[in-house]
Amino acid sequence: MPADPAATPDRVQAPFGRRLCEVAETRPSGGYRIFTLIDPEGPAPAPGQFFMLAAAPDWAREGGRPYLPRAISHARFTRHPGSGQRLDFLIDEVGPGTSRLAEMKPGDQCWVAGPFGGRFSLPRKLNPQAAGAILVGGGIGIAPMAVLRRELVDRGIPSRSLLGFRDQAHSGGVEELFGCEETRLAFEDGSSGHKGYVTDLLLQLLEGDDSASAAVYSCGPPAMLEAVRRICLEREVPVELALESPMACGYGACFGCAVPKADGGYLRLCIDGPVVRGDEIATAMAGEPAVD
Amino acid sequence: MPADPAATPDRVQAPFGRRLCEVAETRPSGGYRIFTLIDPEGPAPAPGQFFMLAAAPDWAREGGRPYLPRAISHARFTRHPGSGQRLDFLIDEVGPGTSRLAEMKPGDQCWVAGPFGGRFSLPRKLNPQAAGAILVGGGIGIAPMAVLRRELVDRGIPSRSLLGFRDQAHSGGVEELFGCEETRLAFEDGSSGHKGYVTDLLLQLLEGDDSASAAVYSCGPPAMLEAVRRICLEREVPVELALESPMACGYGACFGCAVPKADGGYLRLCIDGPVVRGDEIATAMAGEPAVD
Amino acid sequence: MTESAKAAEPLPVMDLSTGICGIPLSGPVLNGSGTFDALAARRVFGDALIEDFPFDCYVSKTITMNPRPGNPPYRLWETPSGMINSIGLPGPGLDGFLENDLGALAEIGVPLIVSVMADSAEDFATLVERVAARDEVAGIELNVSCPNVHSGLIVGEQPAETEALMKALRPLTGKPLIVKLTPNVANPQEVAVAAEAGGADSVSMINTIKAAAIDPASSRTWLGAGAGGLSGPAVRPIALAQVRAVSSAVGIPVVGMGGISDAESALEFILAGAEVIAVGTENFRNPRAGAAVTEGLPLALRRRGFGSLAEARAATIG
Amino acid sequence: MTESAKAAEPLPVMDLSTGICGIPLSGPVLNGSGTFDALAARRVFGDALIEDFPFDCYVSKTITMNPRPGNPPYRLWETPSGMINSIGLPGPGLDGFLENDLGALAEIGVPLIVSVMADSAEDFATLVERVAARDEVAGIELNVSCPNVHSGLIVGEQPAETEALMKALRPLTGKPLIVKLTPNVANPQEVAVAAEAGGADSVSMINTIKAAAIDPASSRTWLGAGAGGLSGPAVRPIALAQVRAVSSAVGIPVVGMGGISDAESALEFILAGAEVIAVGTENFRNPRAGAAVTEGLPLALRRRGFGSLAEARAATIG
Ligand SMILES: Cc1cc2nc3c(=O)[nH]c(=O)nc-3n(C[C@H](O)[C@H](O)[C@H](O)COP(=O)(O)OP(=O)(O)OC[C@H]3O[C@@H](n4cnc5c(N)ncnc54)[C@H](O)[C@@H]3O)c2cc1C
Ligand SMILES: Cc1cc2nc3c(=O)[nH]c(=O)nc-3n(C[C@H](O)[C@H](O)[C@H](O)COP(=O)(O)OP(=O)(O)OC[C@H]3O[C@@H](n4cnc5c(N)ncnc54)[C@H](O)[C@@H]3O)c2cc1C
Ligand SMILES: Cc1cc2nc3c(=O)[nH]c(=O)nc-3n(C[C@H](O)[C@H](O)[C@H](O)COP(=O)(O)O)c2cc1C
Ligand SMILES: Cc1cc2nc3c(=O)[nH]c(=O)nc-3n(C[C@H](O)[C@H](O)[C@H](O)COP(=O)(O)O)c2cc1C
Ligand code: FES
Ligand code: FES
Repeated sequence: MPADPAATPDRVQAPFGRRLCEVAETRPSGGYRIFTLIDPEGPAPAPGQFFMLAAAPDWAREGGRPYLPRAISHARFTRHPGSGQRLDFLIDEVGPGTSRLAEMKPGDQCWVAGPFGGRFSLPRKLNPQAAGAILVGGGIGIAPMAVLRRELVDRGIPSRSLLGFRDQAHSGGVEELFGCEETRLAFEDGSSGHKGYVTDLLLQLLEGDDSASAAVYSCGPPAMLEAVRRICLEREVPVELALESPMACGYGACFGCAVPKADGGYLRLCIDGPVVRGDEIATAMAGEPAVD
Repeated sequence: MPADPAATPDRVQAPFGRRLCEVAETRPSGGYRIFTLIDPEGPAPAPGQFFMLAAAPDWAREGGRPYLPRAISHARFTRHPGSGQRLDFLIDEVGPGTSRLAEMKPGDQCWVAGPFGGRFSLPRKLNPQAAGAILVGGGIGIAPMAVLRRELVDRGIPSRSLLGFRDQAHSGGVEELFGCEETRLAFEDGSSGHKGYVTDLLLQLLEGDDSASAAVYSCGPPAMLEAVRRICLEREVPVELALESPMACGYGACFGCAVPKADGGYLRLCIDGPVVRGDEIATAMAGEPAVD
Repeated sequence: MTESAKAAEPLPVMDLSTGICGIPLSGPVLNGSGTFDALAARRVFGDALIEDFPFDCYVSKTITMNPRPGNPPYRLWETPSGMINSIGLPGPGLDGFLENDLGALAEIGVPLIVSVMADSAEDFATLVERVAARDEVAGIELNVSCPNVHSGLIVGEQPAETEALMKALRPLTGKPLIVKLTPNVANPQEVAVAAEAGGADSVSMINTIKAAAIDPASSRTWLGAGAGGLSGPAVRPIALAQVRAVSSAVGIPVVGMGGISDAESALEFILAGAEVIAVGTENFRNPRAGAAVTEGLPLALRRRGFGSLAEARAATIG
Repeated sequence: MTESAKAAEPLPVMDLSTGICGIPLSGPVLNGSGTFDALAARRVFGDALIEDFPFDCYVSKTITMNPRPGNPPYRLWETPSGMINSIGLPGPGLDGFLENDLGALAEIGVPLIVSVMADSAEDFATLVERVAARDEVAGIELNVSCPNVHSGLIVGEQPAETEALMKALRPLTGKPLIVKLTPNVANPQEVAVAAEAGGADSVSMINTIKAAAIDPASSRTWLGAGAGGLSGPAVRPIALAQVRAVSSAVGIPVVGMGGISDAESALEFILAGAEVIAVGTENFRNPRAGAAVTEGLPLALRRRGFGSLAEARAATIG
């Protein structure tokens, strides 16, 4: 465990190429799917990093898609003396790629490239005043939050997790990834926890707390991230967001994953992100329909 | 069982469209693969007819092929009081389509269209002098021969089967489809039966017999079919051949399955064949490399 | 897929009736010329084909003046998510078609469009006059774009020649003339604009894209004719771009096709600016593909928030 | 697949060394311009990238006079067996590239080809002169075919303009000039012949094919730039036809690309007439795709009965 936060490198390098990993386990969870890959070769990924995954040997389904690998954040990394390194992923089936991944069965093979991208900063680096961290996860975006929370726990850094979901059918992974520890939940449909948006919980916290000592981390749907970003920027609370954008390669080769920067131009989310500071980007919703 | 051979229609009509059928059984056989589909809707196909098959729901494999369905002759049709109508197929894995079909497991689904194409004539129709039938099958081409032989047995028409194989790794289906009844085998590598070509056996038969009372049926690789065709034409022995050609549709829609006719022009193998008279076509080897 | 698994949606009822160039249609689904031989299909499937005919309008295979044998084998090659063909317009020629085929096609009961191709403007004129004279025929498609036939004309590549041809043919009939454009040009909209200027009632697109294949065994060209045309889902993104470019350049309606495999992809062509659509290669995979598109359209429309075809047309991406 | 299962073949040892326009290469595998950012990859993969560099020659992303931000998002869309991009040539501009990138690229240790694009013949001349002046550079690729940038020039579509541009640039350097052709024309061989006449040492092809995509949610165009270019296995049959047409029309060597995904498909381009080949989109699926092609080539050659690359080249389908 590196002792000095400043000495933490911003990314863990990936083995060159892609490698075949075996699926060890899969199960449903609150409308999502969790699966575990055994990755004997890869390094331990840092919180915020992601992998490019493609089921093997046959990735394409009827209709010729998926064709490109899919960017997926790891939701947990564990070393088992017997069974090697295990990577857990949390999947929301929104299209051919995520469905194909969710369909994999134990014993199946999966192409893995990564870990790619940079990591979340530690709270003291993000905000020298930070007393701890506030983690705001939405939907499938709770995966990288879970990884960050675990690192913070290991380092003895206090954190609070606020997790928001549309409904029970989009709320997987909470128990598996966050355990029974204190997390506050918000459901838009009011089926459990706070009825409404997770940003309501964030506002409560930032009002109760001294905003000056807060460090916020967030991952979730674009609209939620943009709301979190604005809330934090307005209060001058340092915030890091893990964004999404369509990716073909994940390692800087295609220039496809452009996200508009605050000062003009674009960053390549796969290598300049996926974790960005709230004030670095123009919007977390670059993913919105292009108006033509 | 229709009593009058002349009353046998030249084809059995197919249900319009394609239907999903379940794979009941699969097993390896002499380098090939046999699988069984349950086809509750389809009519009993006639000897020589074929089906267009595509594994479901995902037919494509890595690389975007197979995309089109594959033409496959049935190797056996049976009605079971309990388990419905069963279609057996014999598959040689030569590319993405046949490999994907051979990969199917019991319980998997398969798109089926057909039966397509016309049937083999009965011996008396092919040759009014016919005392019986000589069936010459090569490799995977033994499948339609097996169906024809079974019909002849049911009708009490005598037949002799000559089956040729390259080697043991390309000799599946003999026991399953022909049982222990008298069949004569030829292996090019001499590993069993006659060492050499199955056409050697045909020549022996036609020399021993009165050619005038022979009716020859054949299915197998193009070079074999062309040899059978020439042997028969030289001796004025009526012969029907089940040919292959690349097919996209199987029901006359694409005009892709052209085979050169003896008198110029092309026939559409899927609806004008796949069974053709030896004298009807210019060559059984239209499948040879186009010289450009 | 998962969506429908998560909450099975009941099929909305929707009136899909529409039309093209004044020909009323029960729905927007045509077949691509040369991708469905209705007479062969009737032989294979019997009367079930007529009872459950998969298209709202039937487009014949391209007819030529004289009978043609078509190209030597092989004529087909499968490619990633598509196929190449080099069929070469085999057919009975004009007389054979008019005598033997047209009457039988009329029994189907949907409007008929006859596709024609010729080596010269004179032959084109003869084809148009004689075909248009028949009552069974609702419209004529002019195939100026077959990549598998070396005609003297390269009309389809050249706006000026396309316009001249249209001007020659236009006076010959009051029936709709649809020009089938080639995708093998830098700017199909230039040819479309010329076709419109010459009097075309509609353009249809895309025809197949020039493509080649190599025999794995001999390392020579696989196709008997040396080269062919690519079709299927592989070309769909190219077709969408061309339909969009053309439909925003002309005022006449566009018949959109190229890799349509289901209702979703059919609807994409409507959104790209097509008035009606045609199913081609997918027919080979599923003889009822046209009907499957029709059956899926109400749900596909509703998923995108449209209550009708007209609403989708109004929302074209522009 | 099954073949190799039936009898596992030992890998033949084969010397694949070759060259293009006098640049000696350890093998025939280049990258497609803009499909592999070696500097980014080094950041991600570390020195392992250099030790195991996947290409025999490195082609830079296309460089422009001034820095460019590239097109607005979204820039990518997946299609059946392919993808559309509308990247729009983001980059540091000529000065930034020469100052910061070129030195680092030279560390890779394979010959470097720098791809350039400009809006005017003058800018093209500046780019060629200043790039060619650098010792690190083995050759220059002239991108006259990017579908994602609206330049004043439509050089790549017009043989005469291509020839004129080449005549203007040819005297500026003795280093090889490779013209990257557009596939979005009726007859790419006409442009290739003009490039050769103007003094080009080689042509490379194909660039991406104009394509469009529709947002499933909004039903508007998905790509921020409105349209983009298609690449990947879907376009391979089109690329093969164009490589074949061009290589039989010109005497200069062709760099073949378009949907190459493995050694078999790479070899198809050699058989279609390419001298060397480039891997593009497949790099996104597998960062070591170039090396995988190289590793598979001896077996792919042997399966077709060739003892060397030269034997395969001699067997082009013509
Ligand atoms: C760094 C990173 C980490 C990710 N981690 C996870 C994870 O842990 N678990 C998980 O389930 N997903 C994760 N994703 C998202 C996942 O990669 C996408 O959902 C997936 O690529 C969609 O592929 P598909 O084929 O299933 O659906 P597609 O058909 O590709 O997409 C479905 C629909 O979603 C929209 N869409 C697709 N991609 C994007 C995008 N990138 N941004 C905005 N809208 C889009 C489009 O409307 C599209 O039609 C991550 C993405 C990134 C970039
Ligand atoms: C009427 C009919 C009945 C058939 N019955 C059977 C059967 O019972 N069992 C069975 O295993 N196969 C049968 N076939 C053959 C089978 O359809 C082909 O082997 C199959 O389409 C090949 O598909 P693939 O994807 O496996 O290989 P592909 O990659 O499509 O083909 C492998 C190689 O074989 C060659 N090739 C492919 N198709 C043909 C062709 N039609 N003619 C000549 N060469 C070709 C090419 O060199 C090609 O590269 C039948 C074919 C027809 C037309
Ligand atoms: C086997 C085959 C034959 C075709 N024959 C013709 C034809 O005779 N006339 C014509 O205009 N188009 C012909 N086409 C082109 C189709 O009508 C259609 O324009 C093209 O295939 C694109 O649509 P798709 O991708 O849905 O098939 C043919 C296409 C195929 C695949
Ligand atoms: C994301 C992406 C970016 C590209 N950028 C460039 C470029 O900057 N310059 C260029 O000449 N070609 C560019 N290309 C085209 C490729 O070099 C290549 O010509 C094309 O993609 C076809 O090959 P492929 O199918 O193997 O990708 C780009 C292609 C892609 C997919
Ligand atoms: S995903 Fe390719 S550059 Fe970022
Ligand atoms: S396979 Fe389509 S017409 Fe015969």
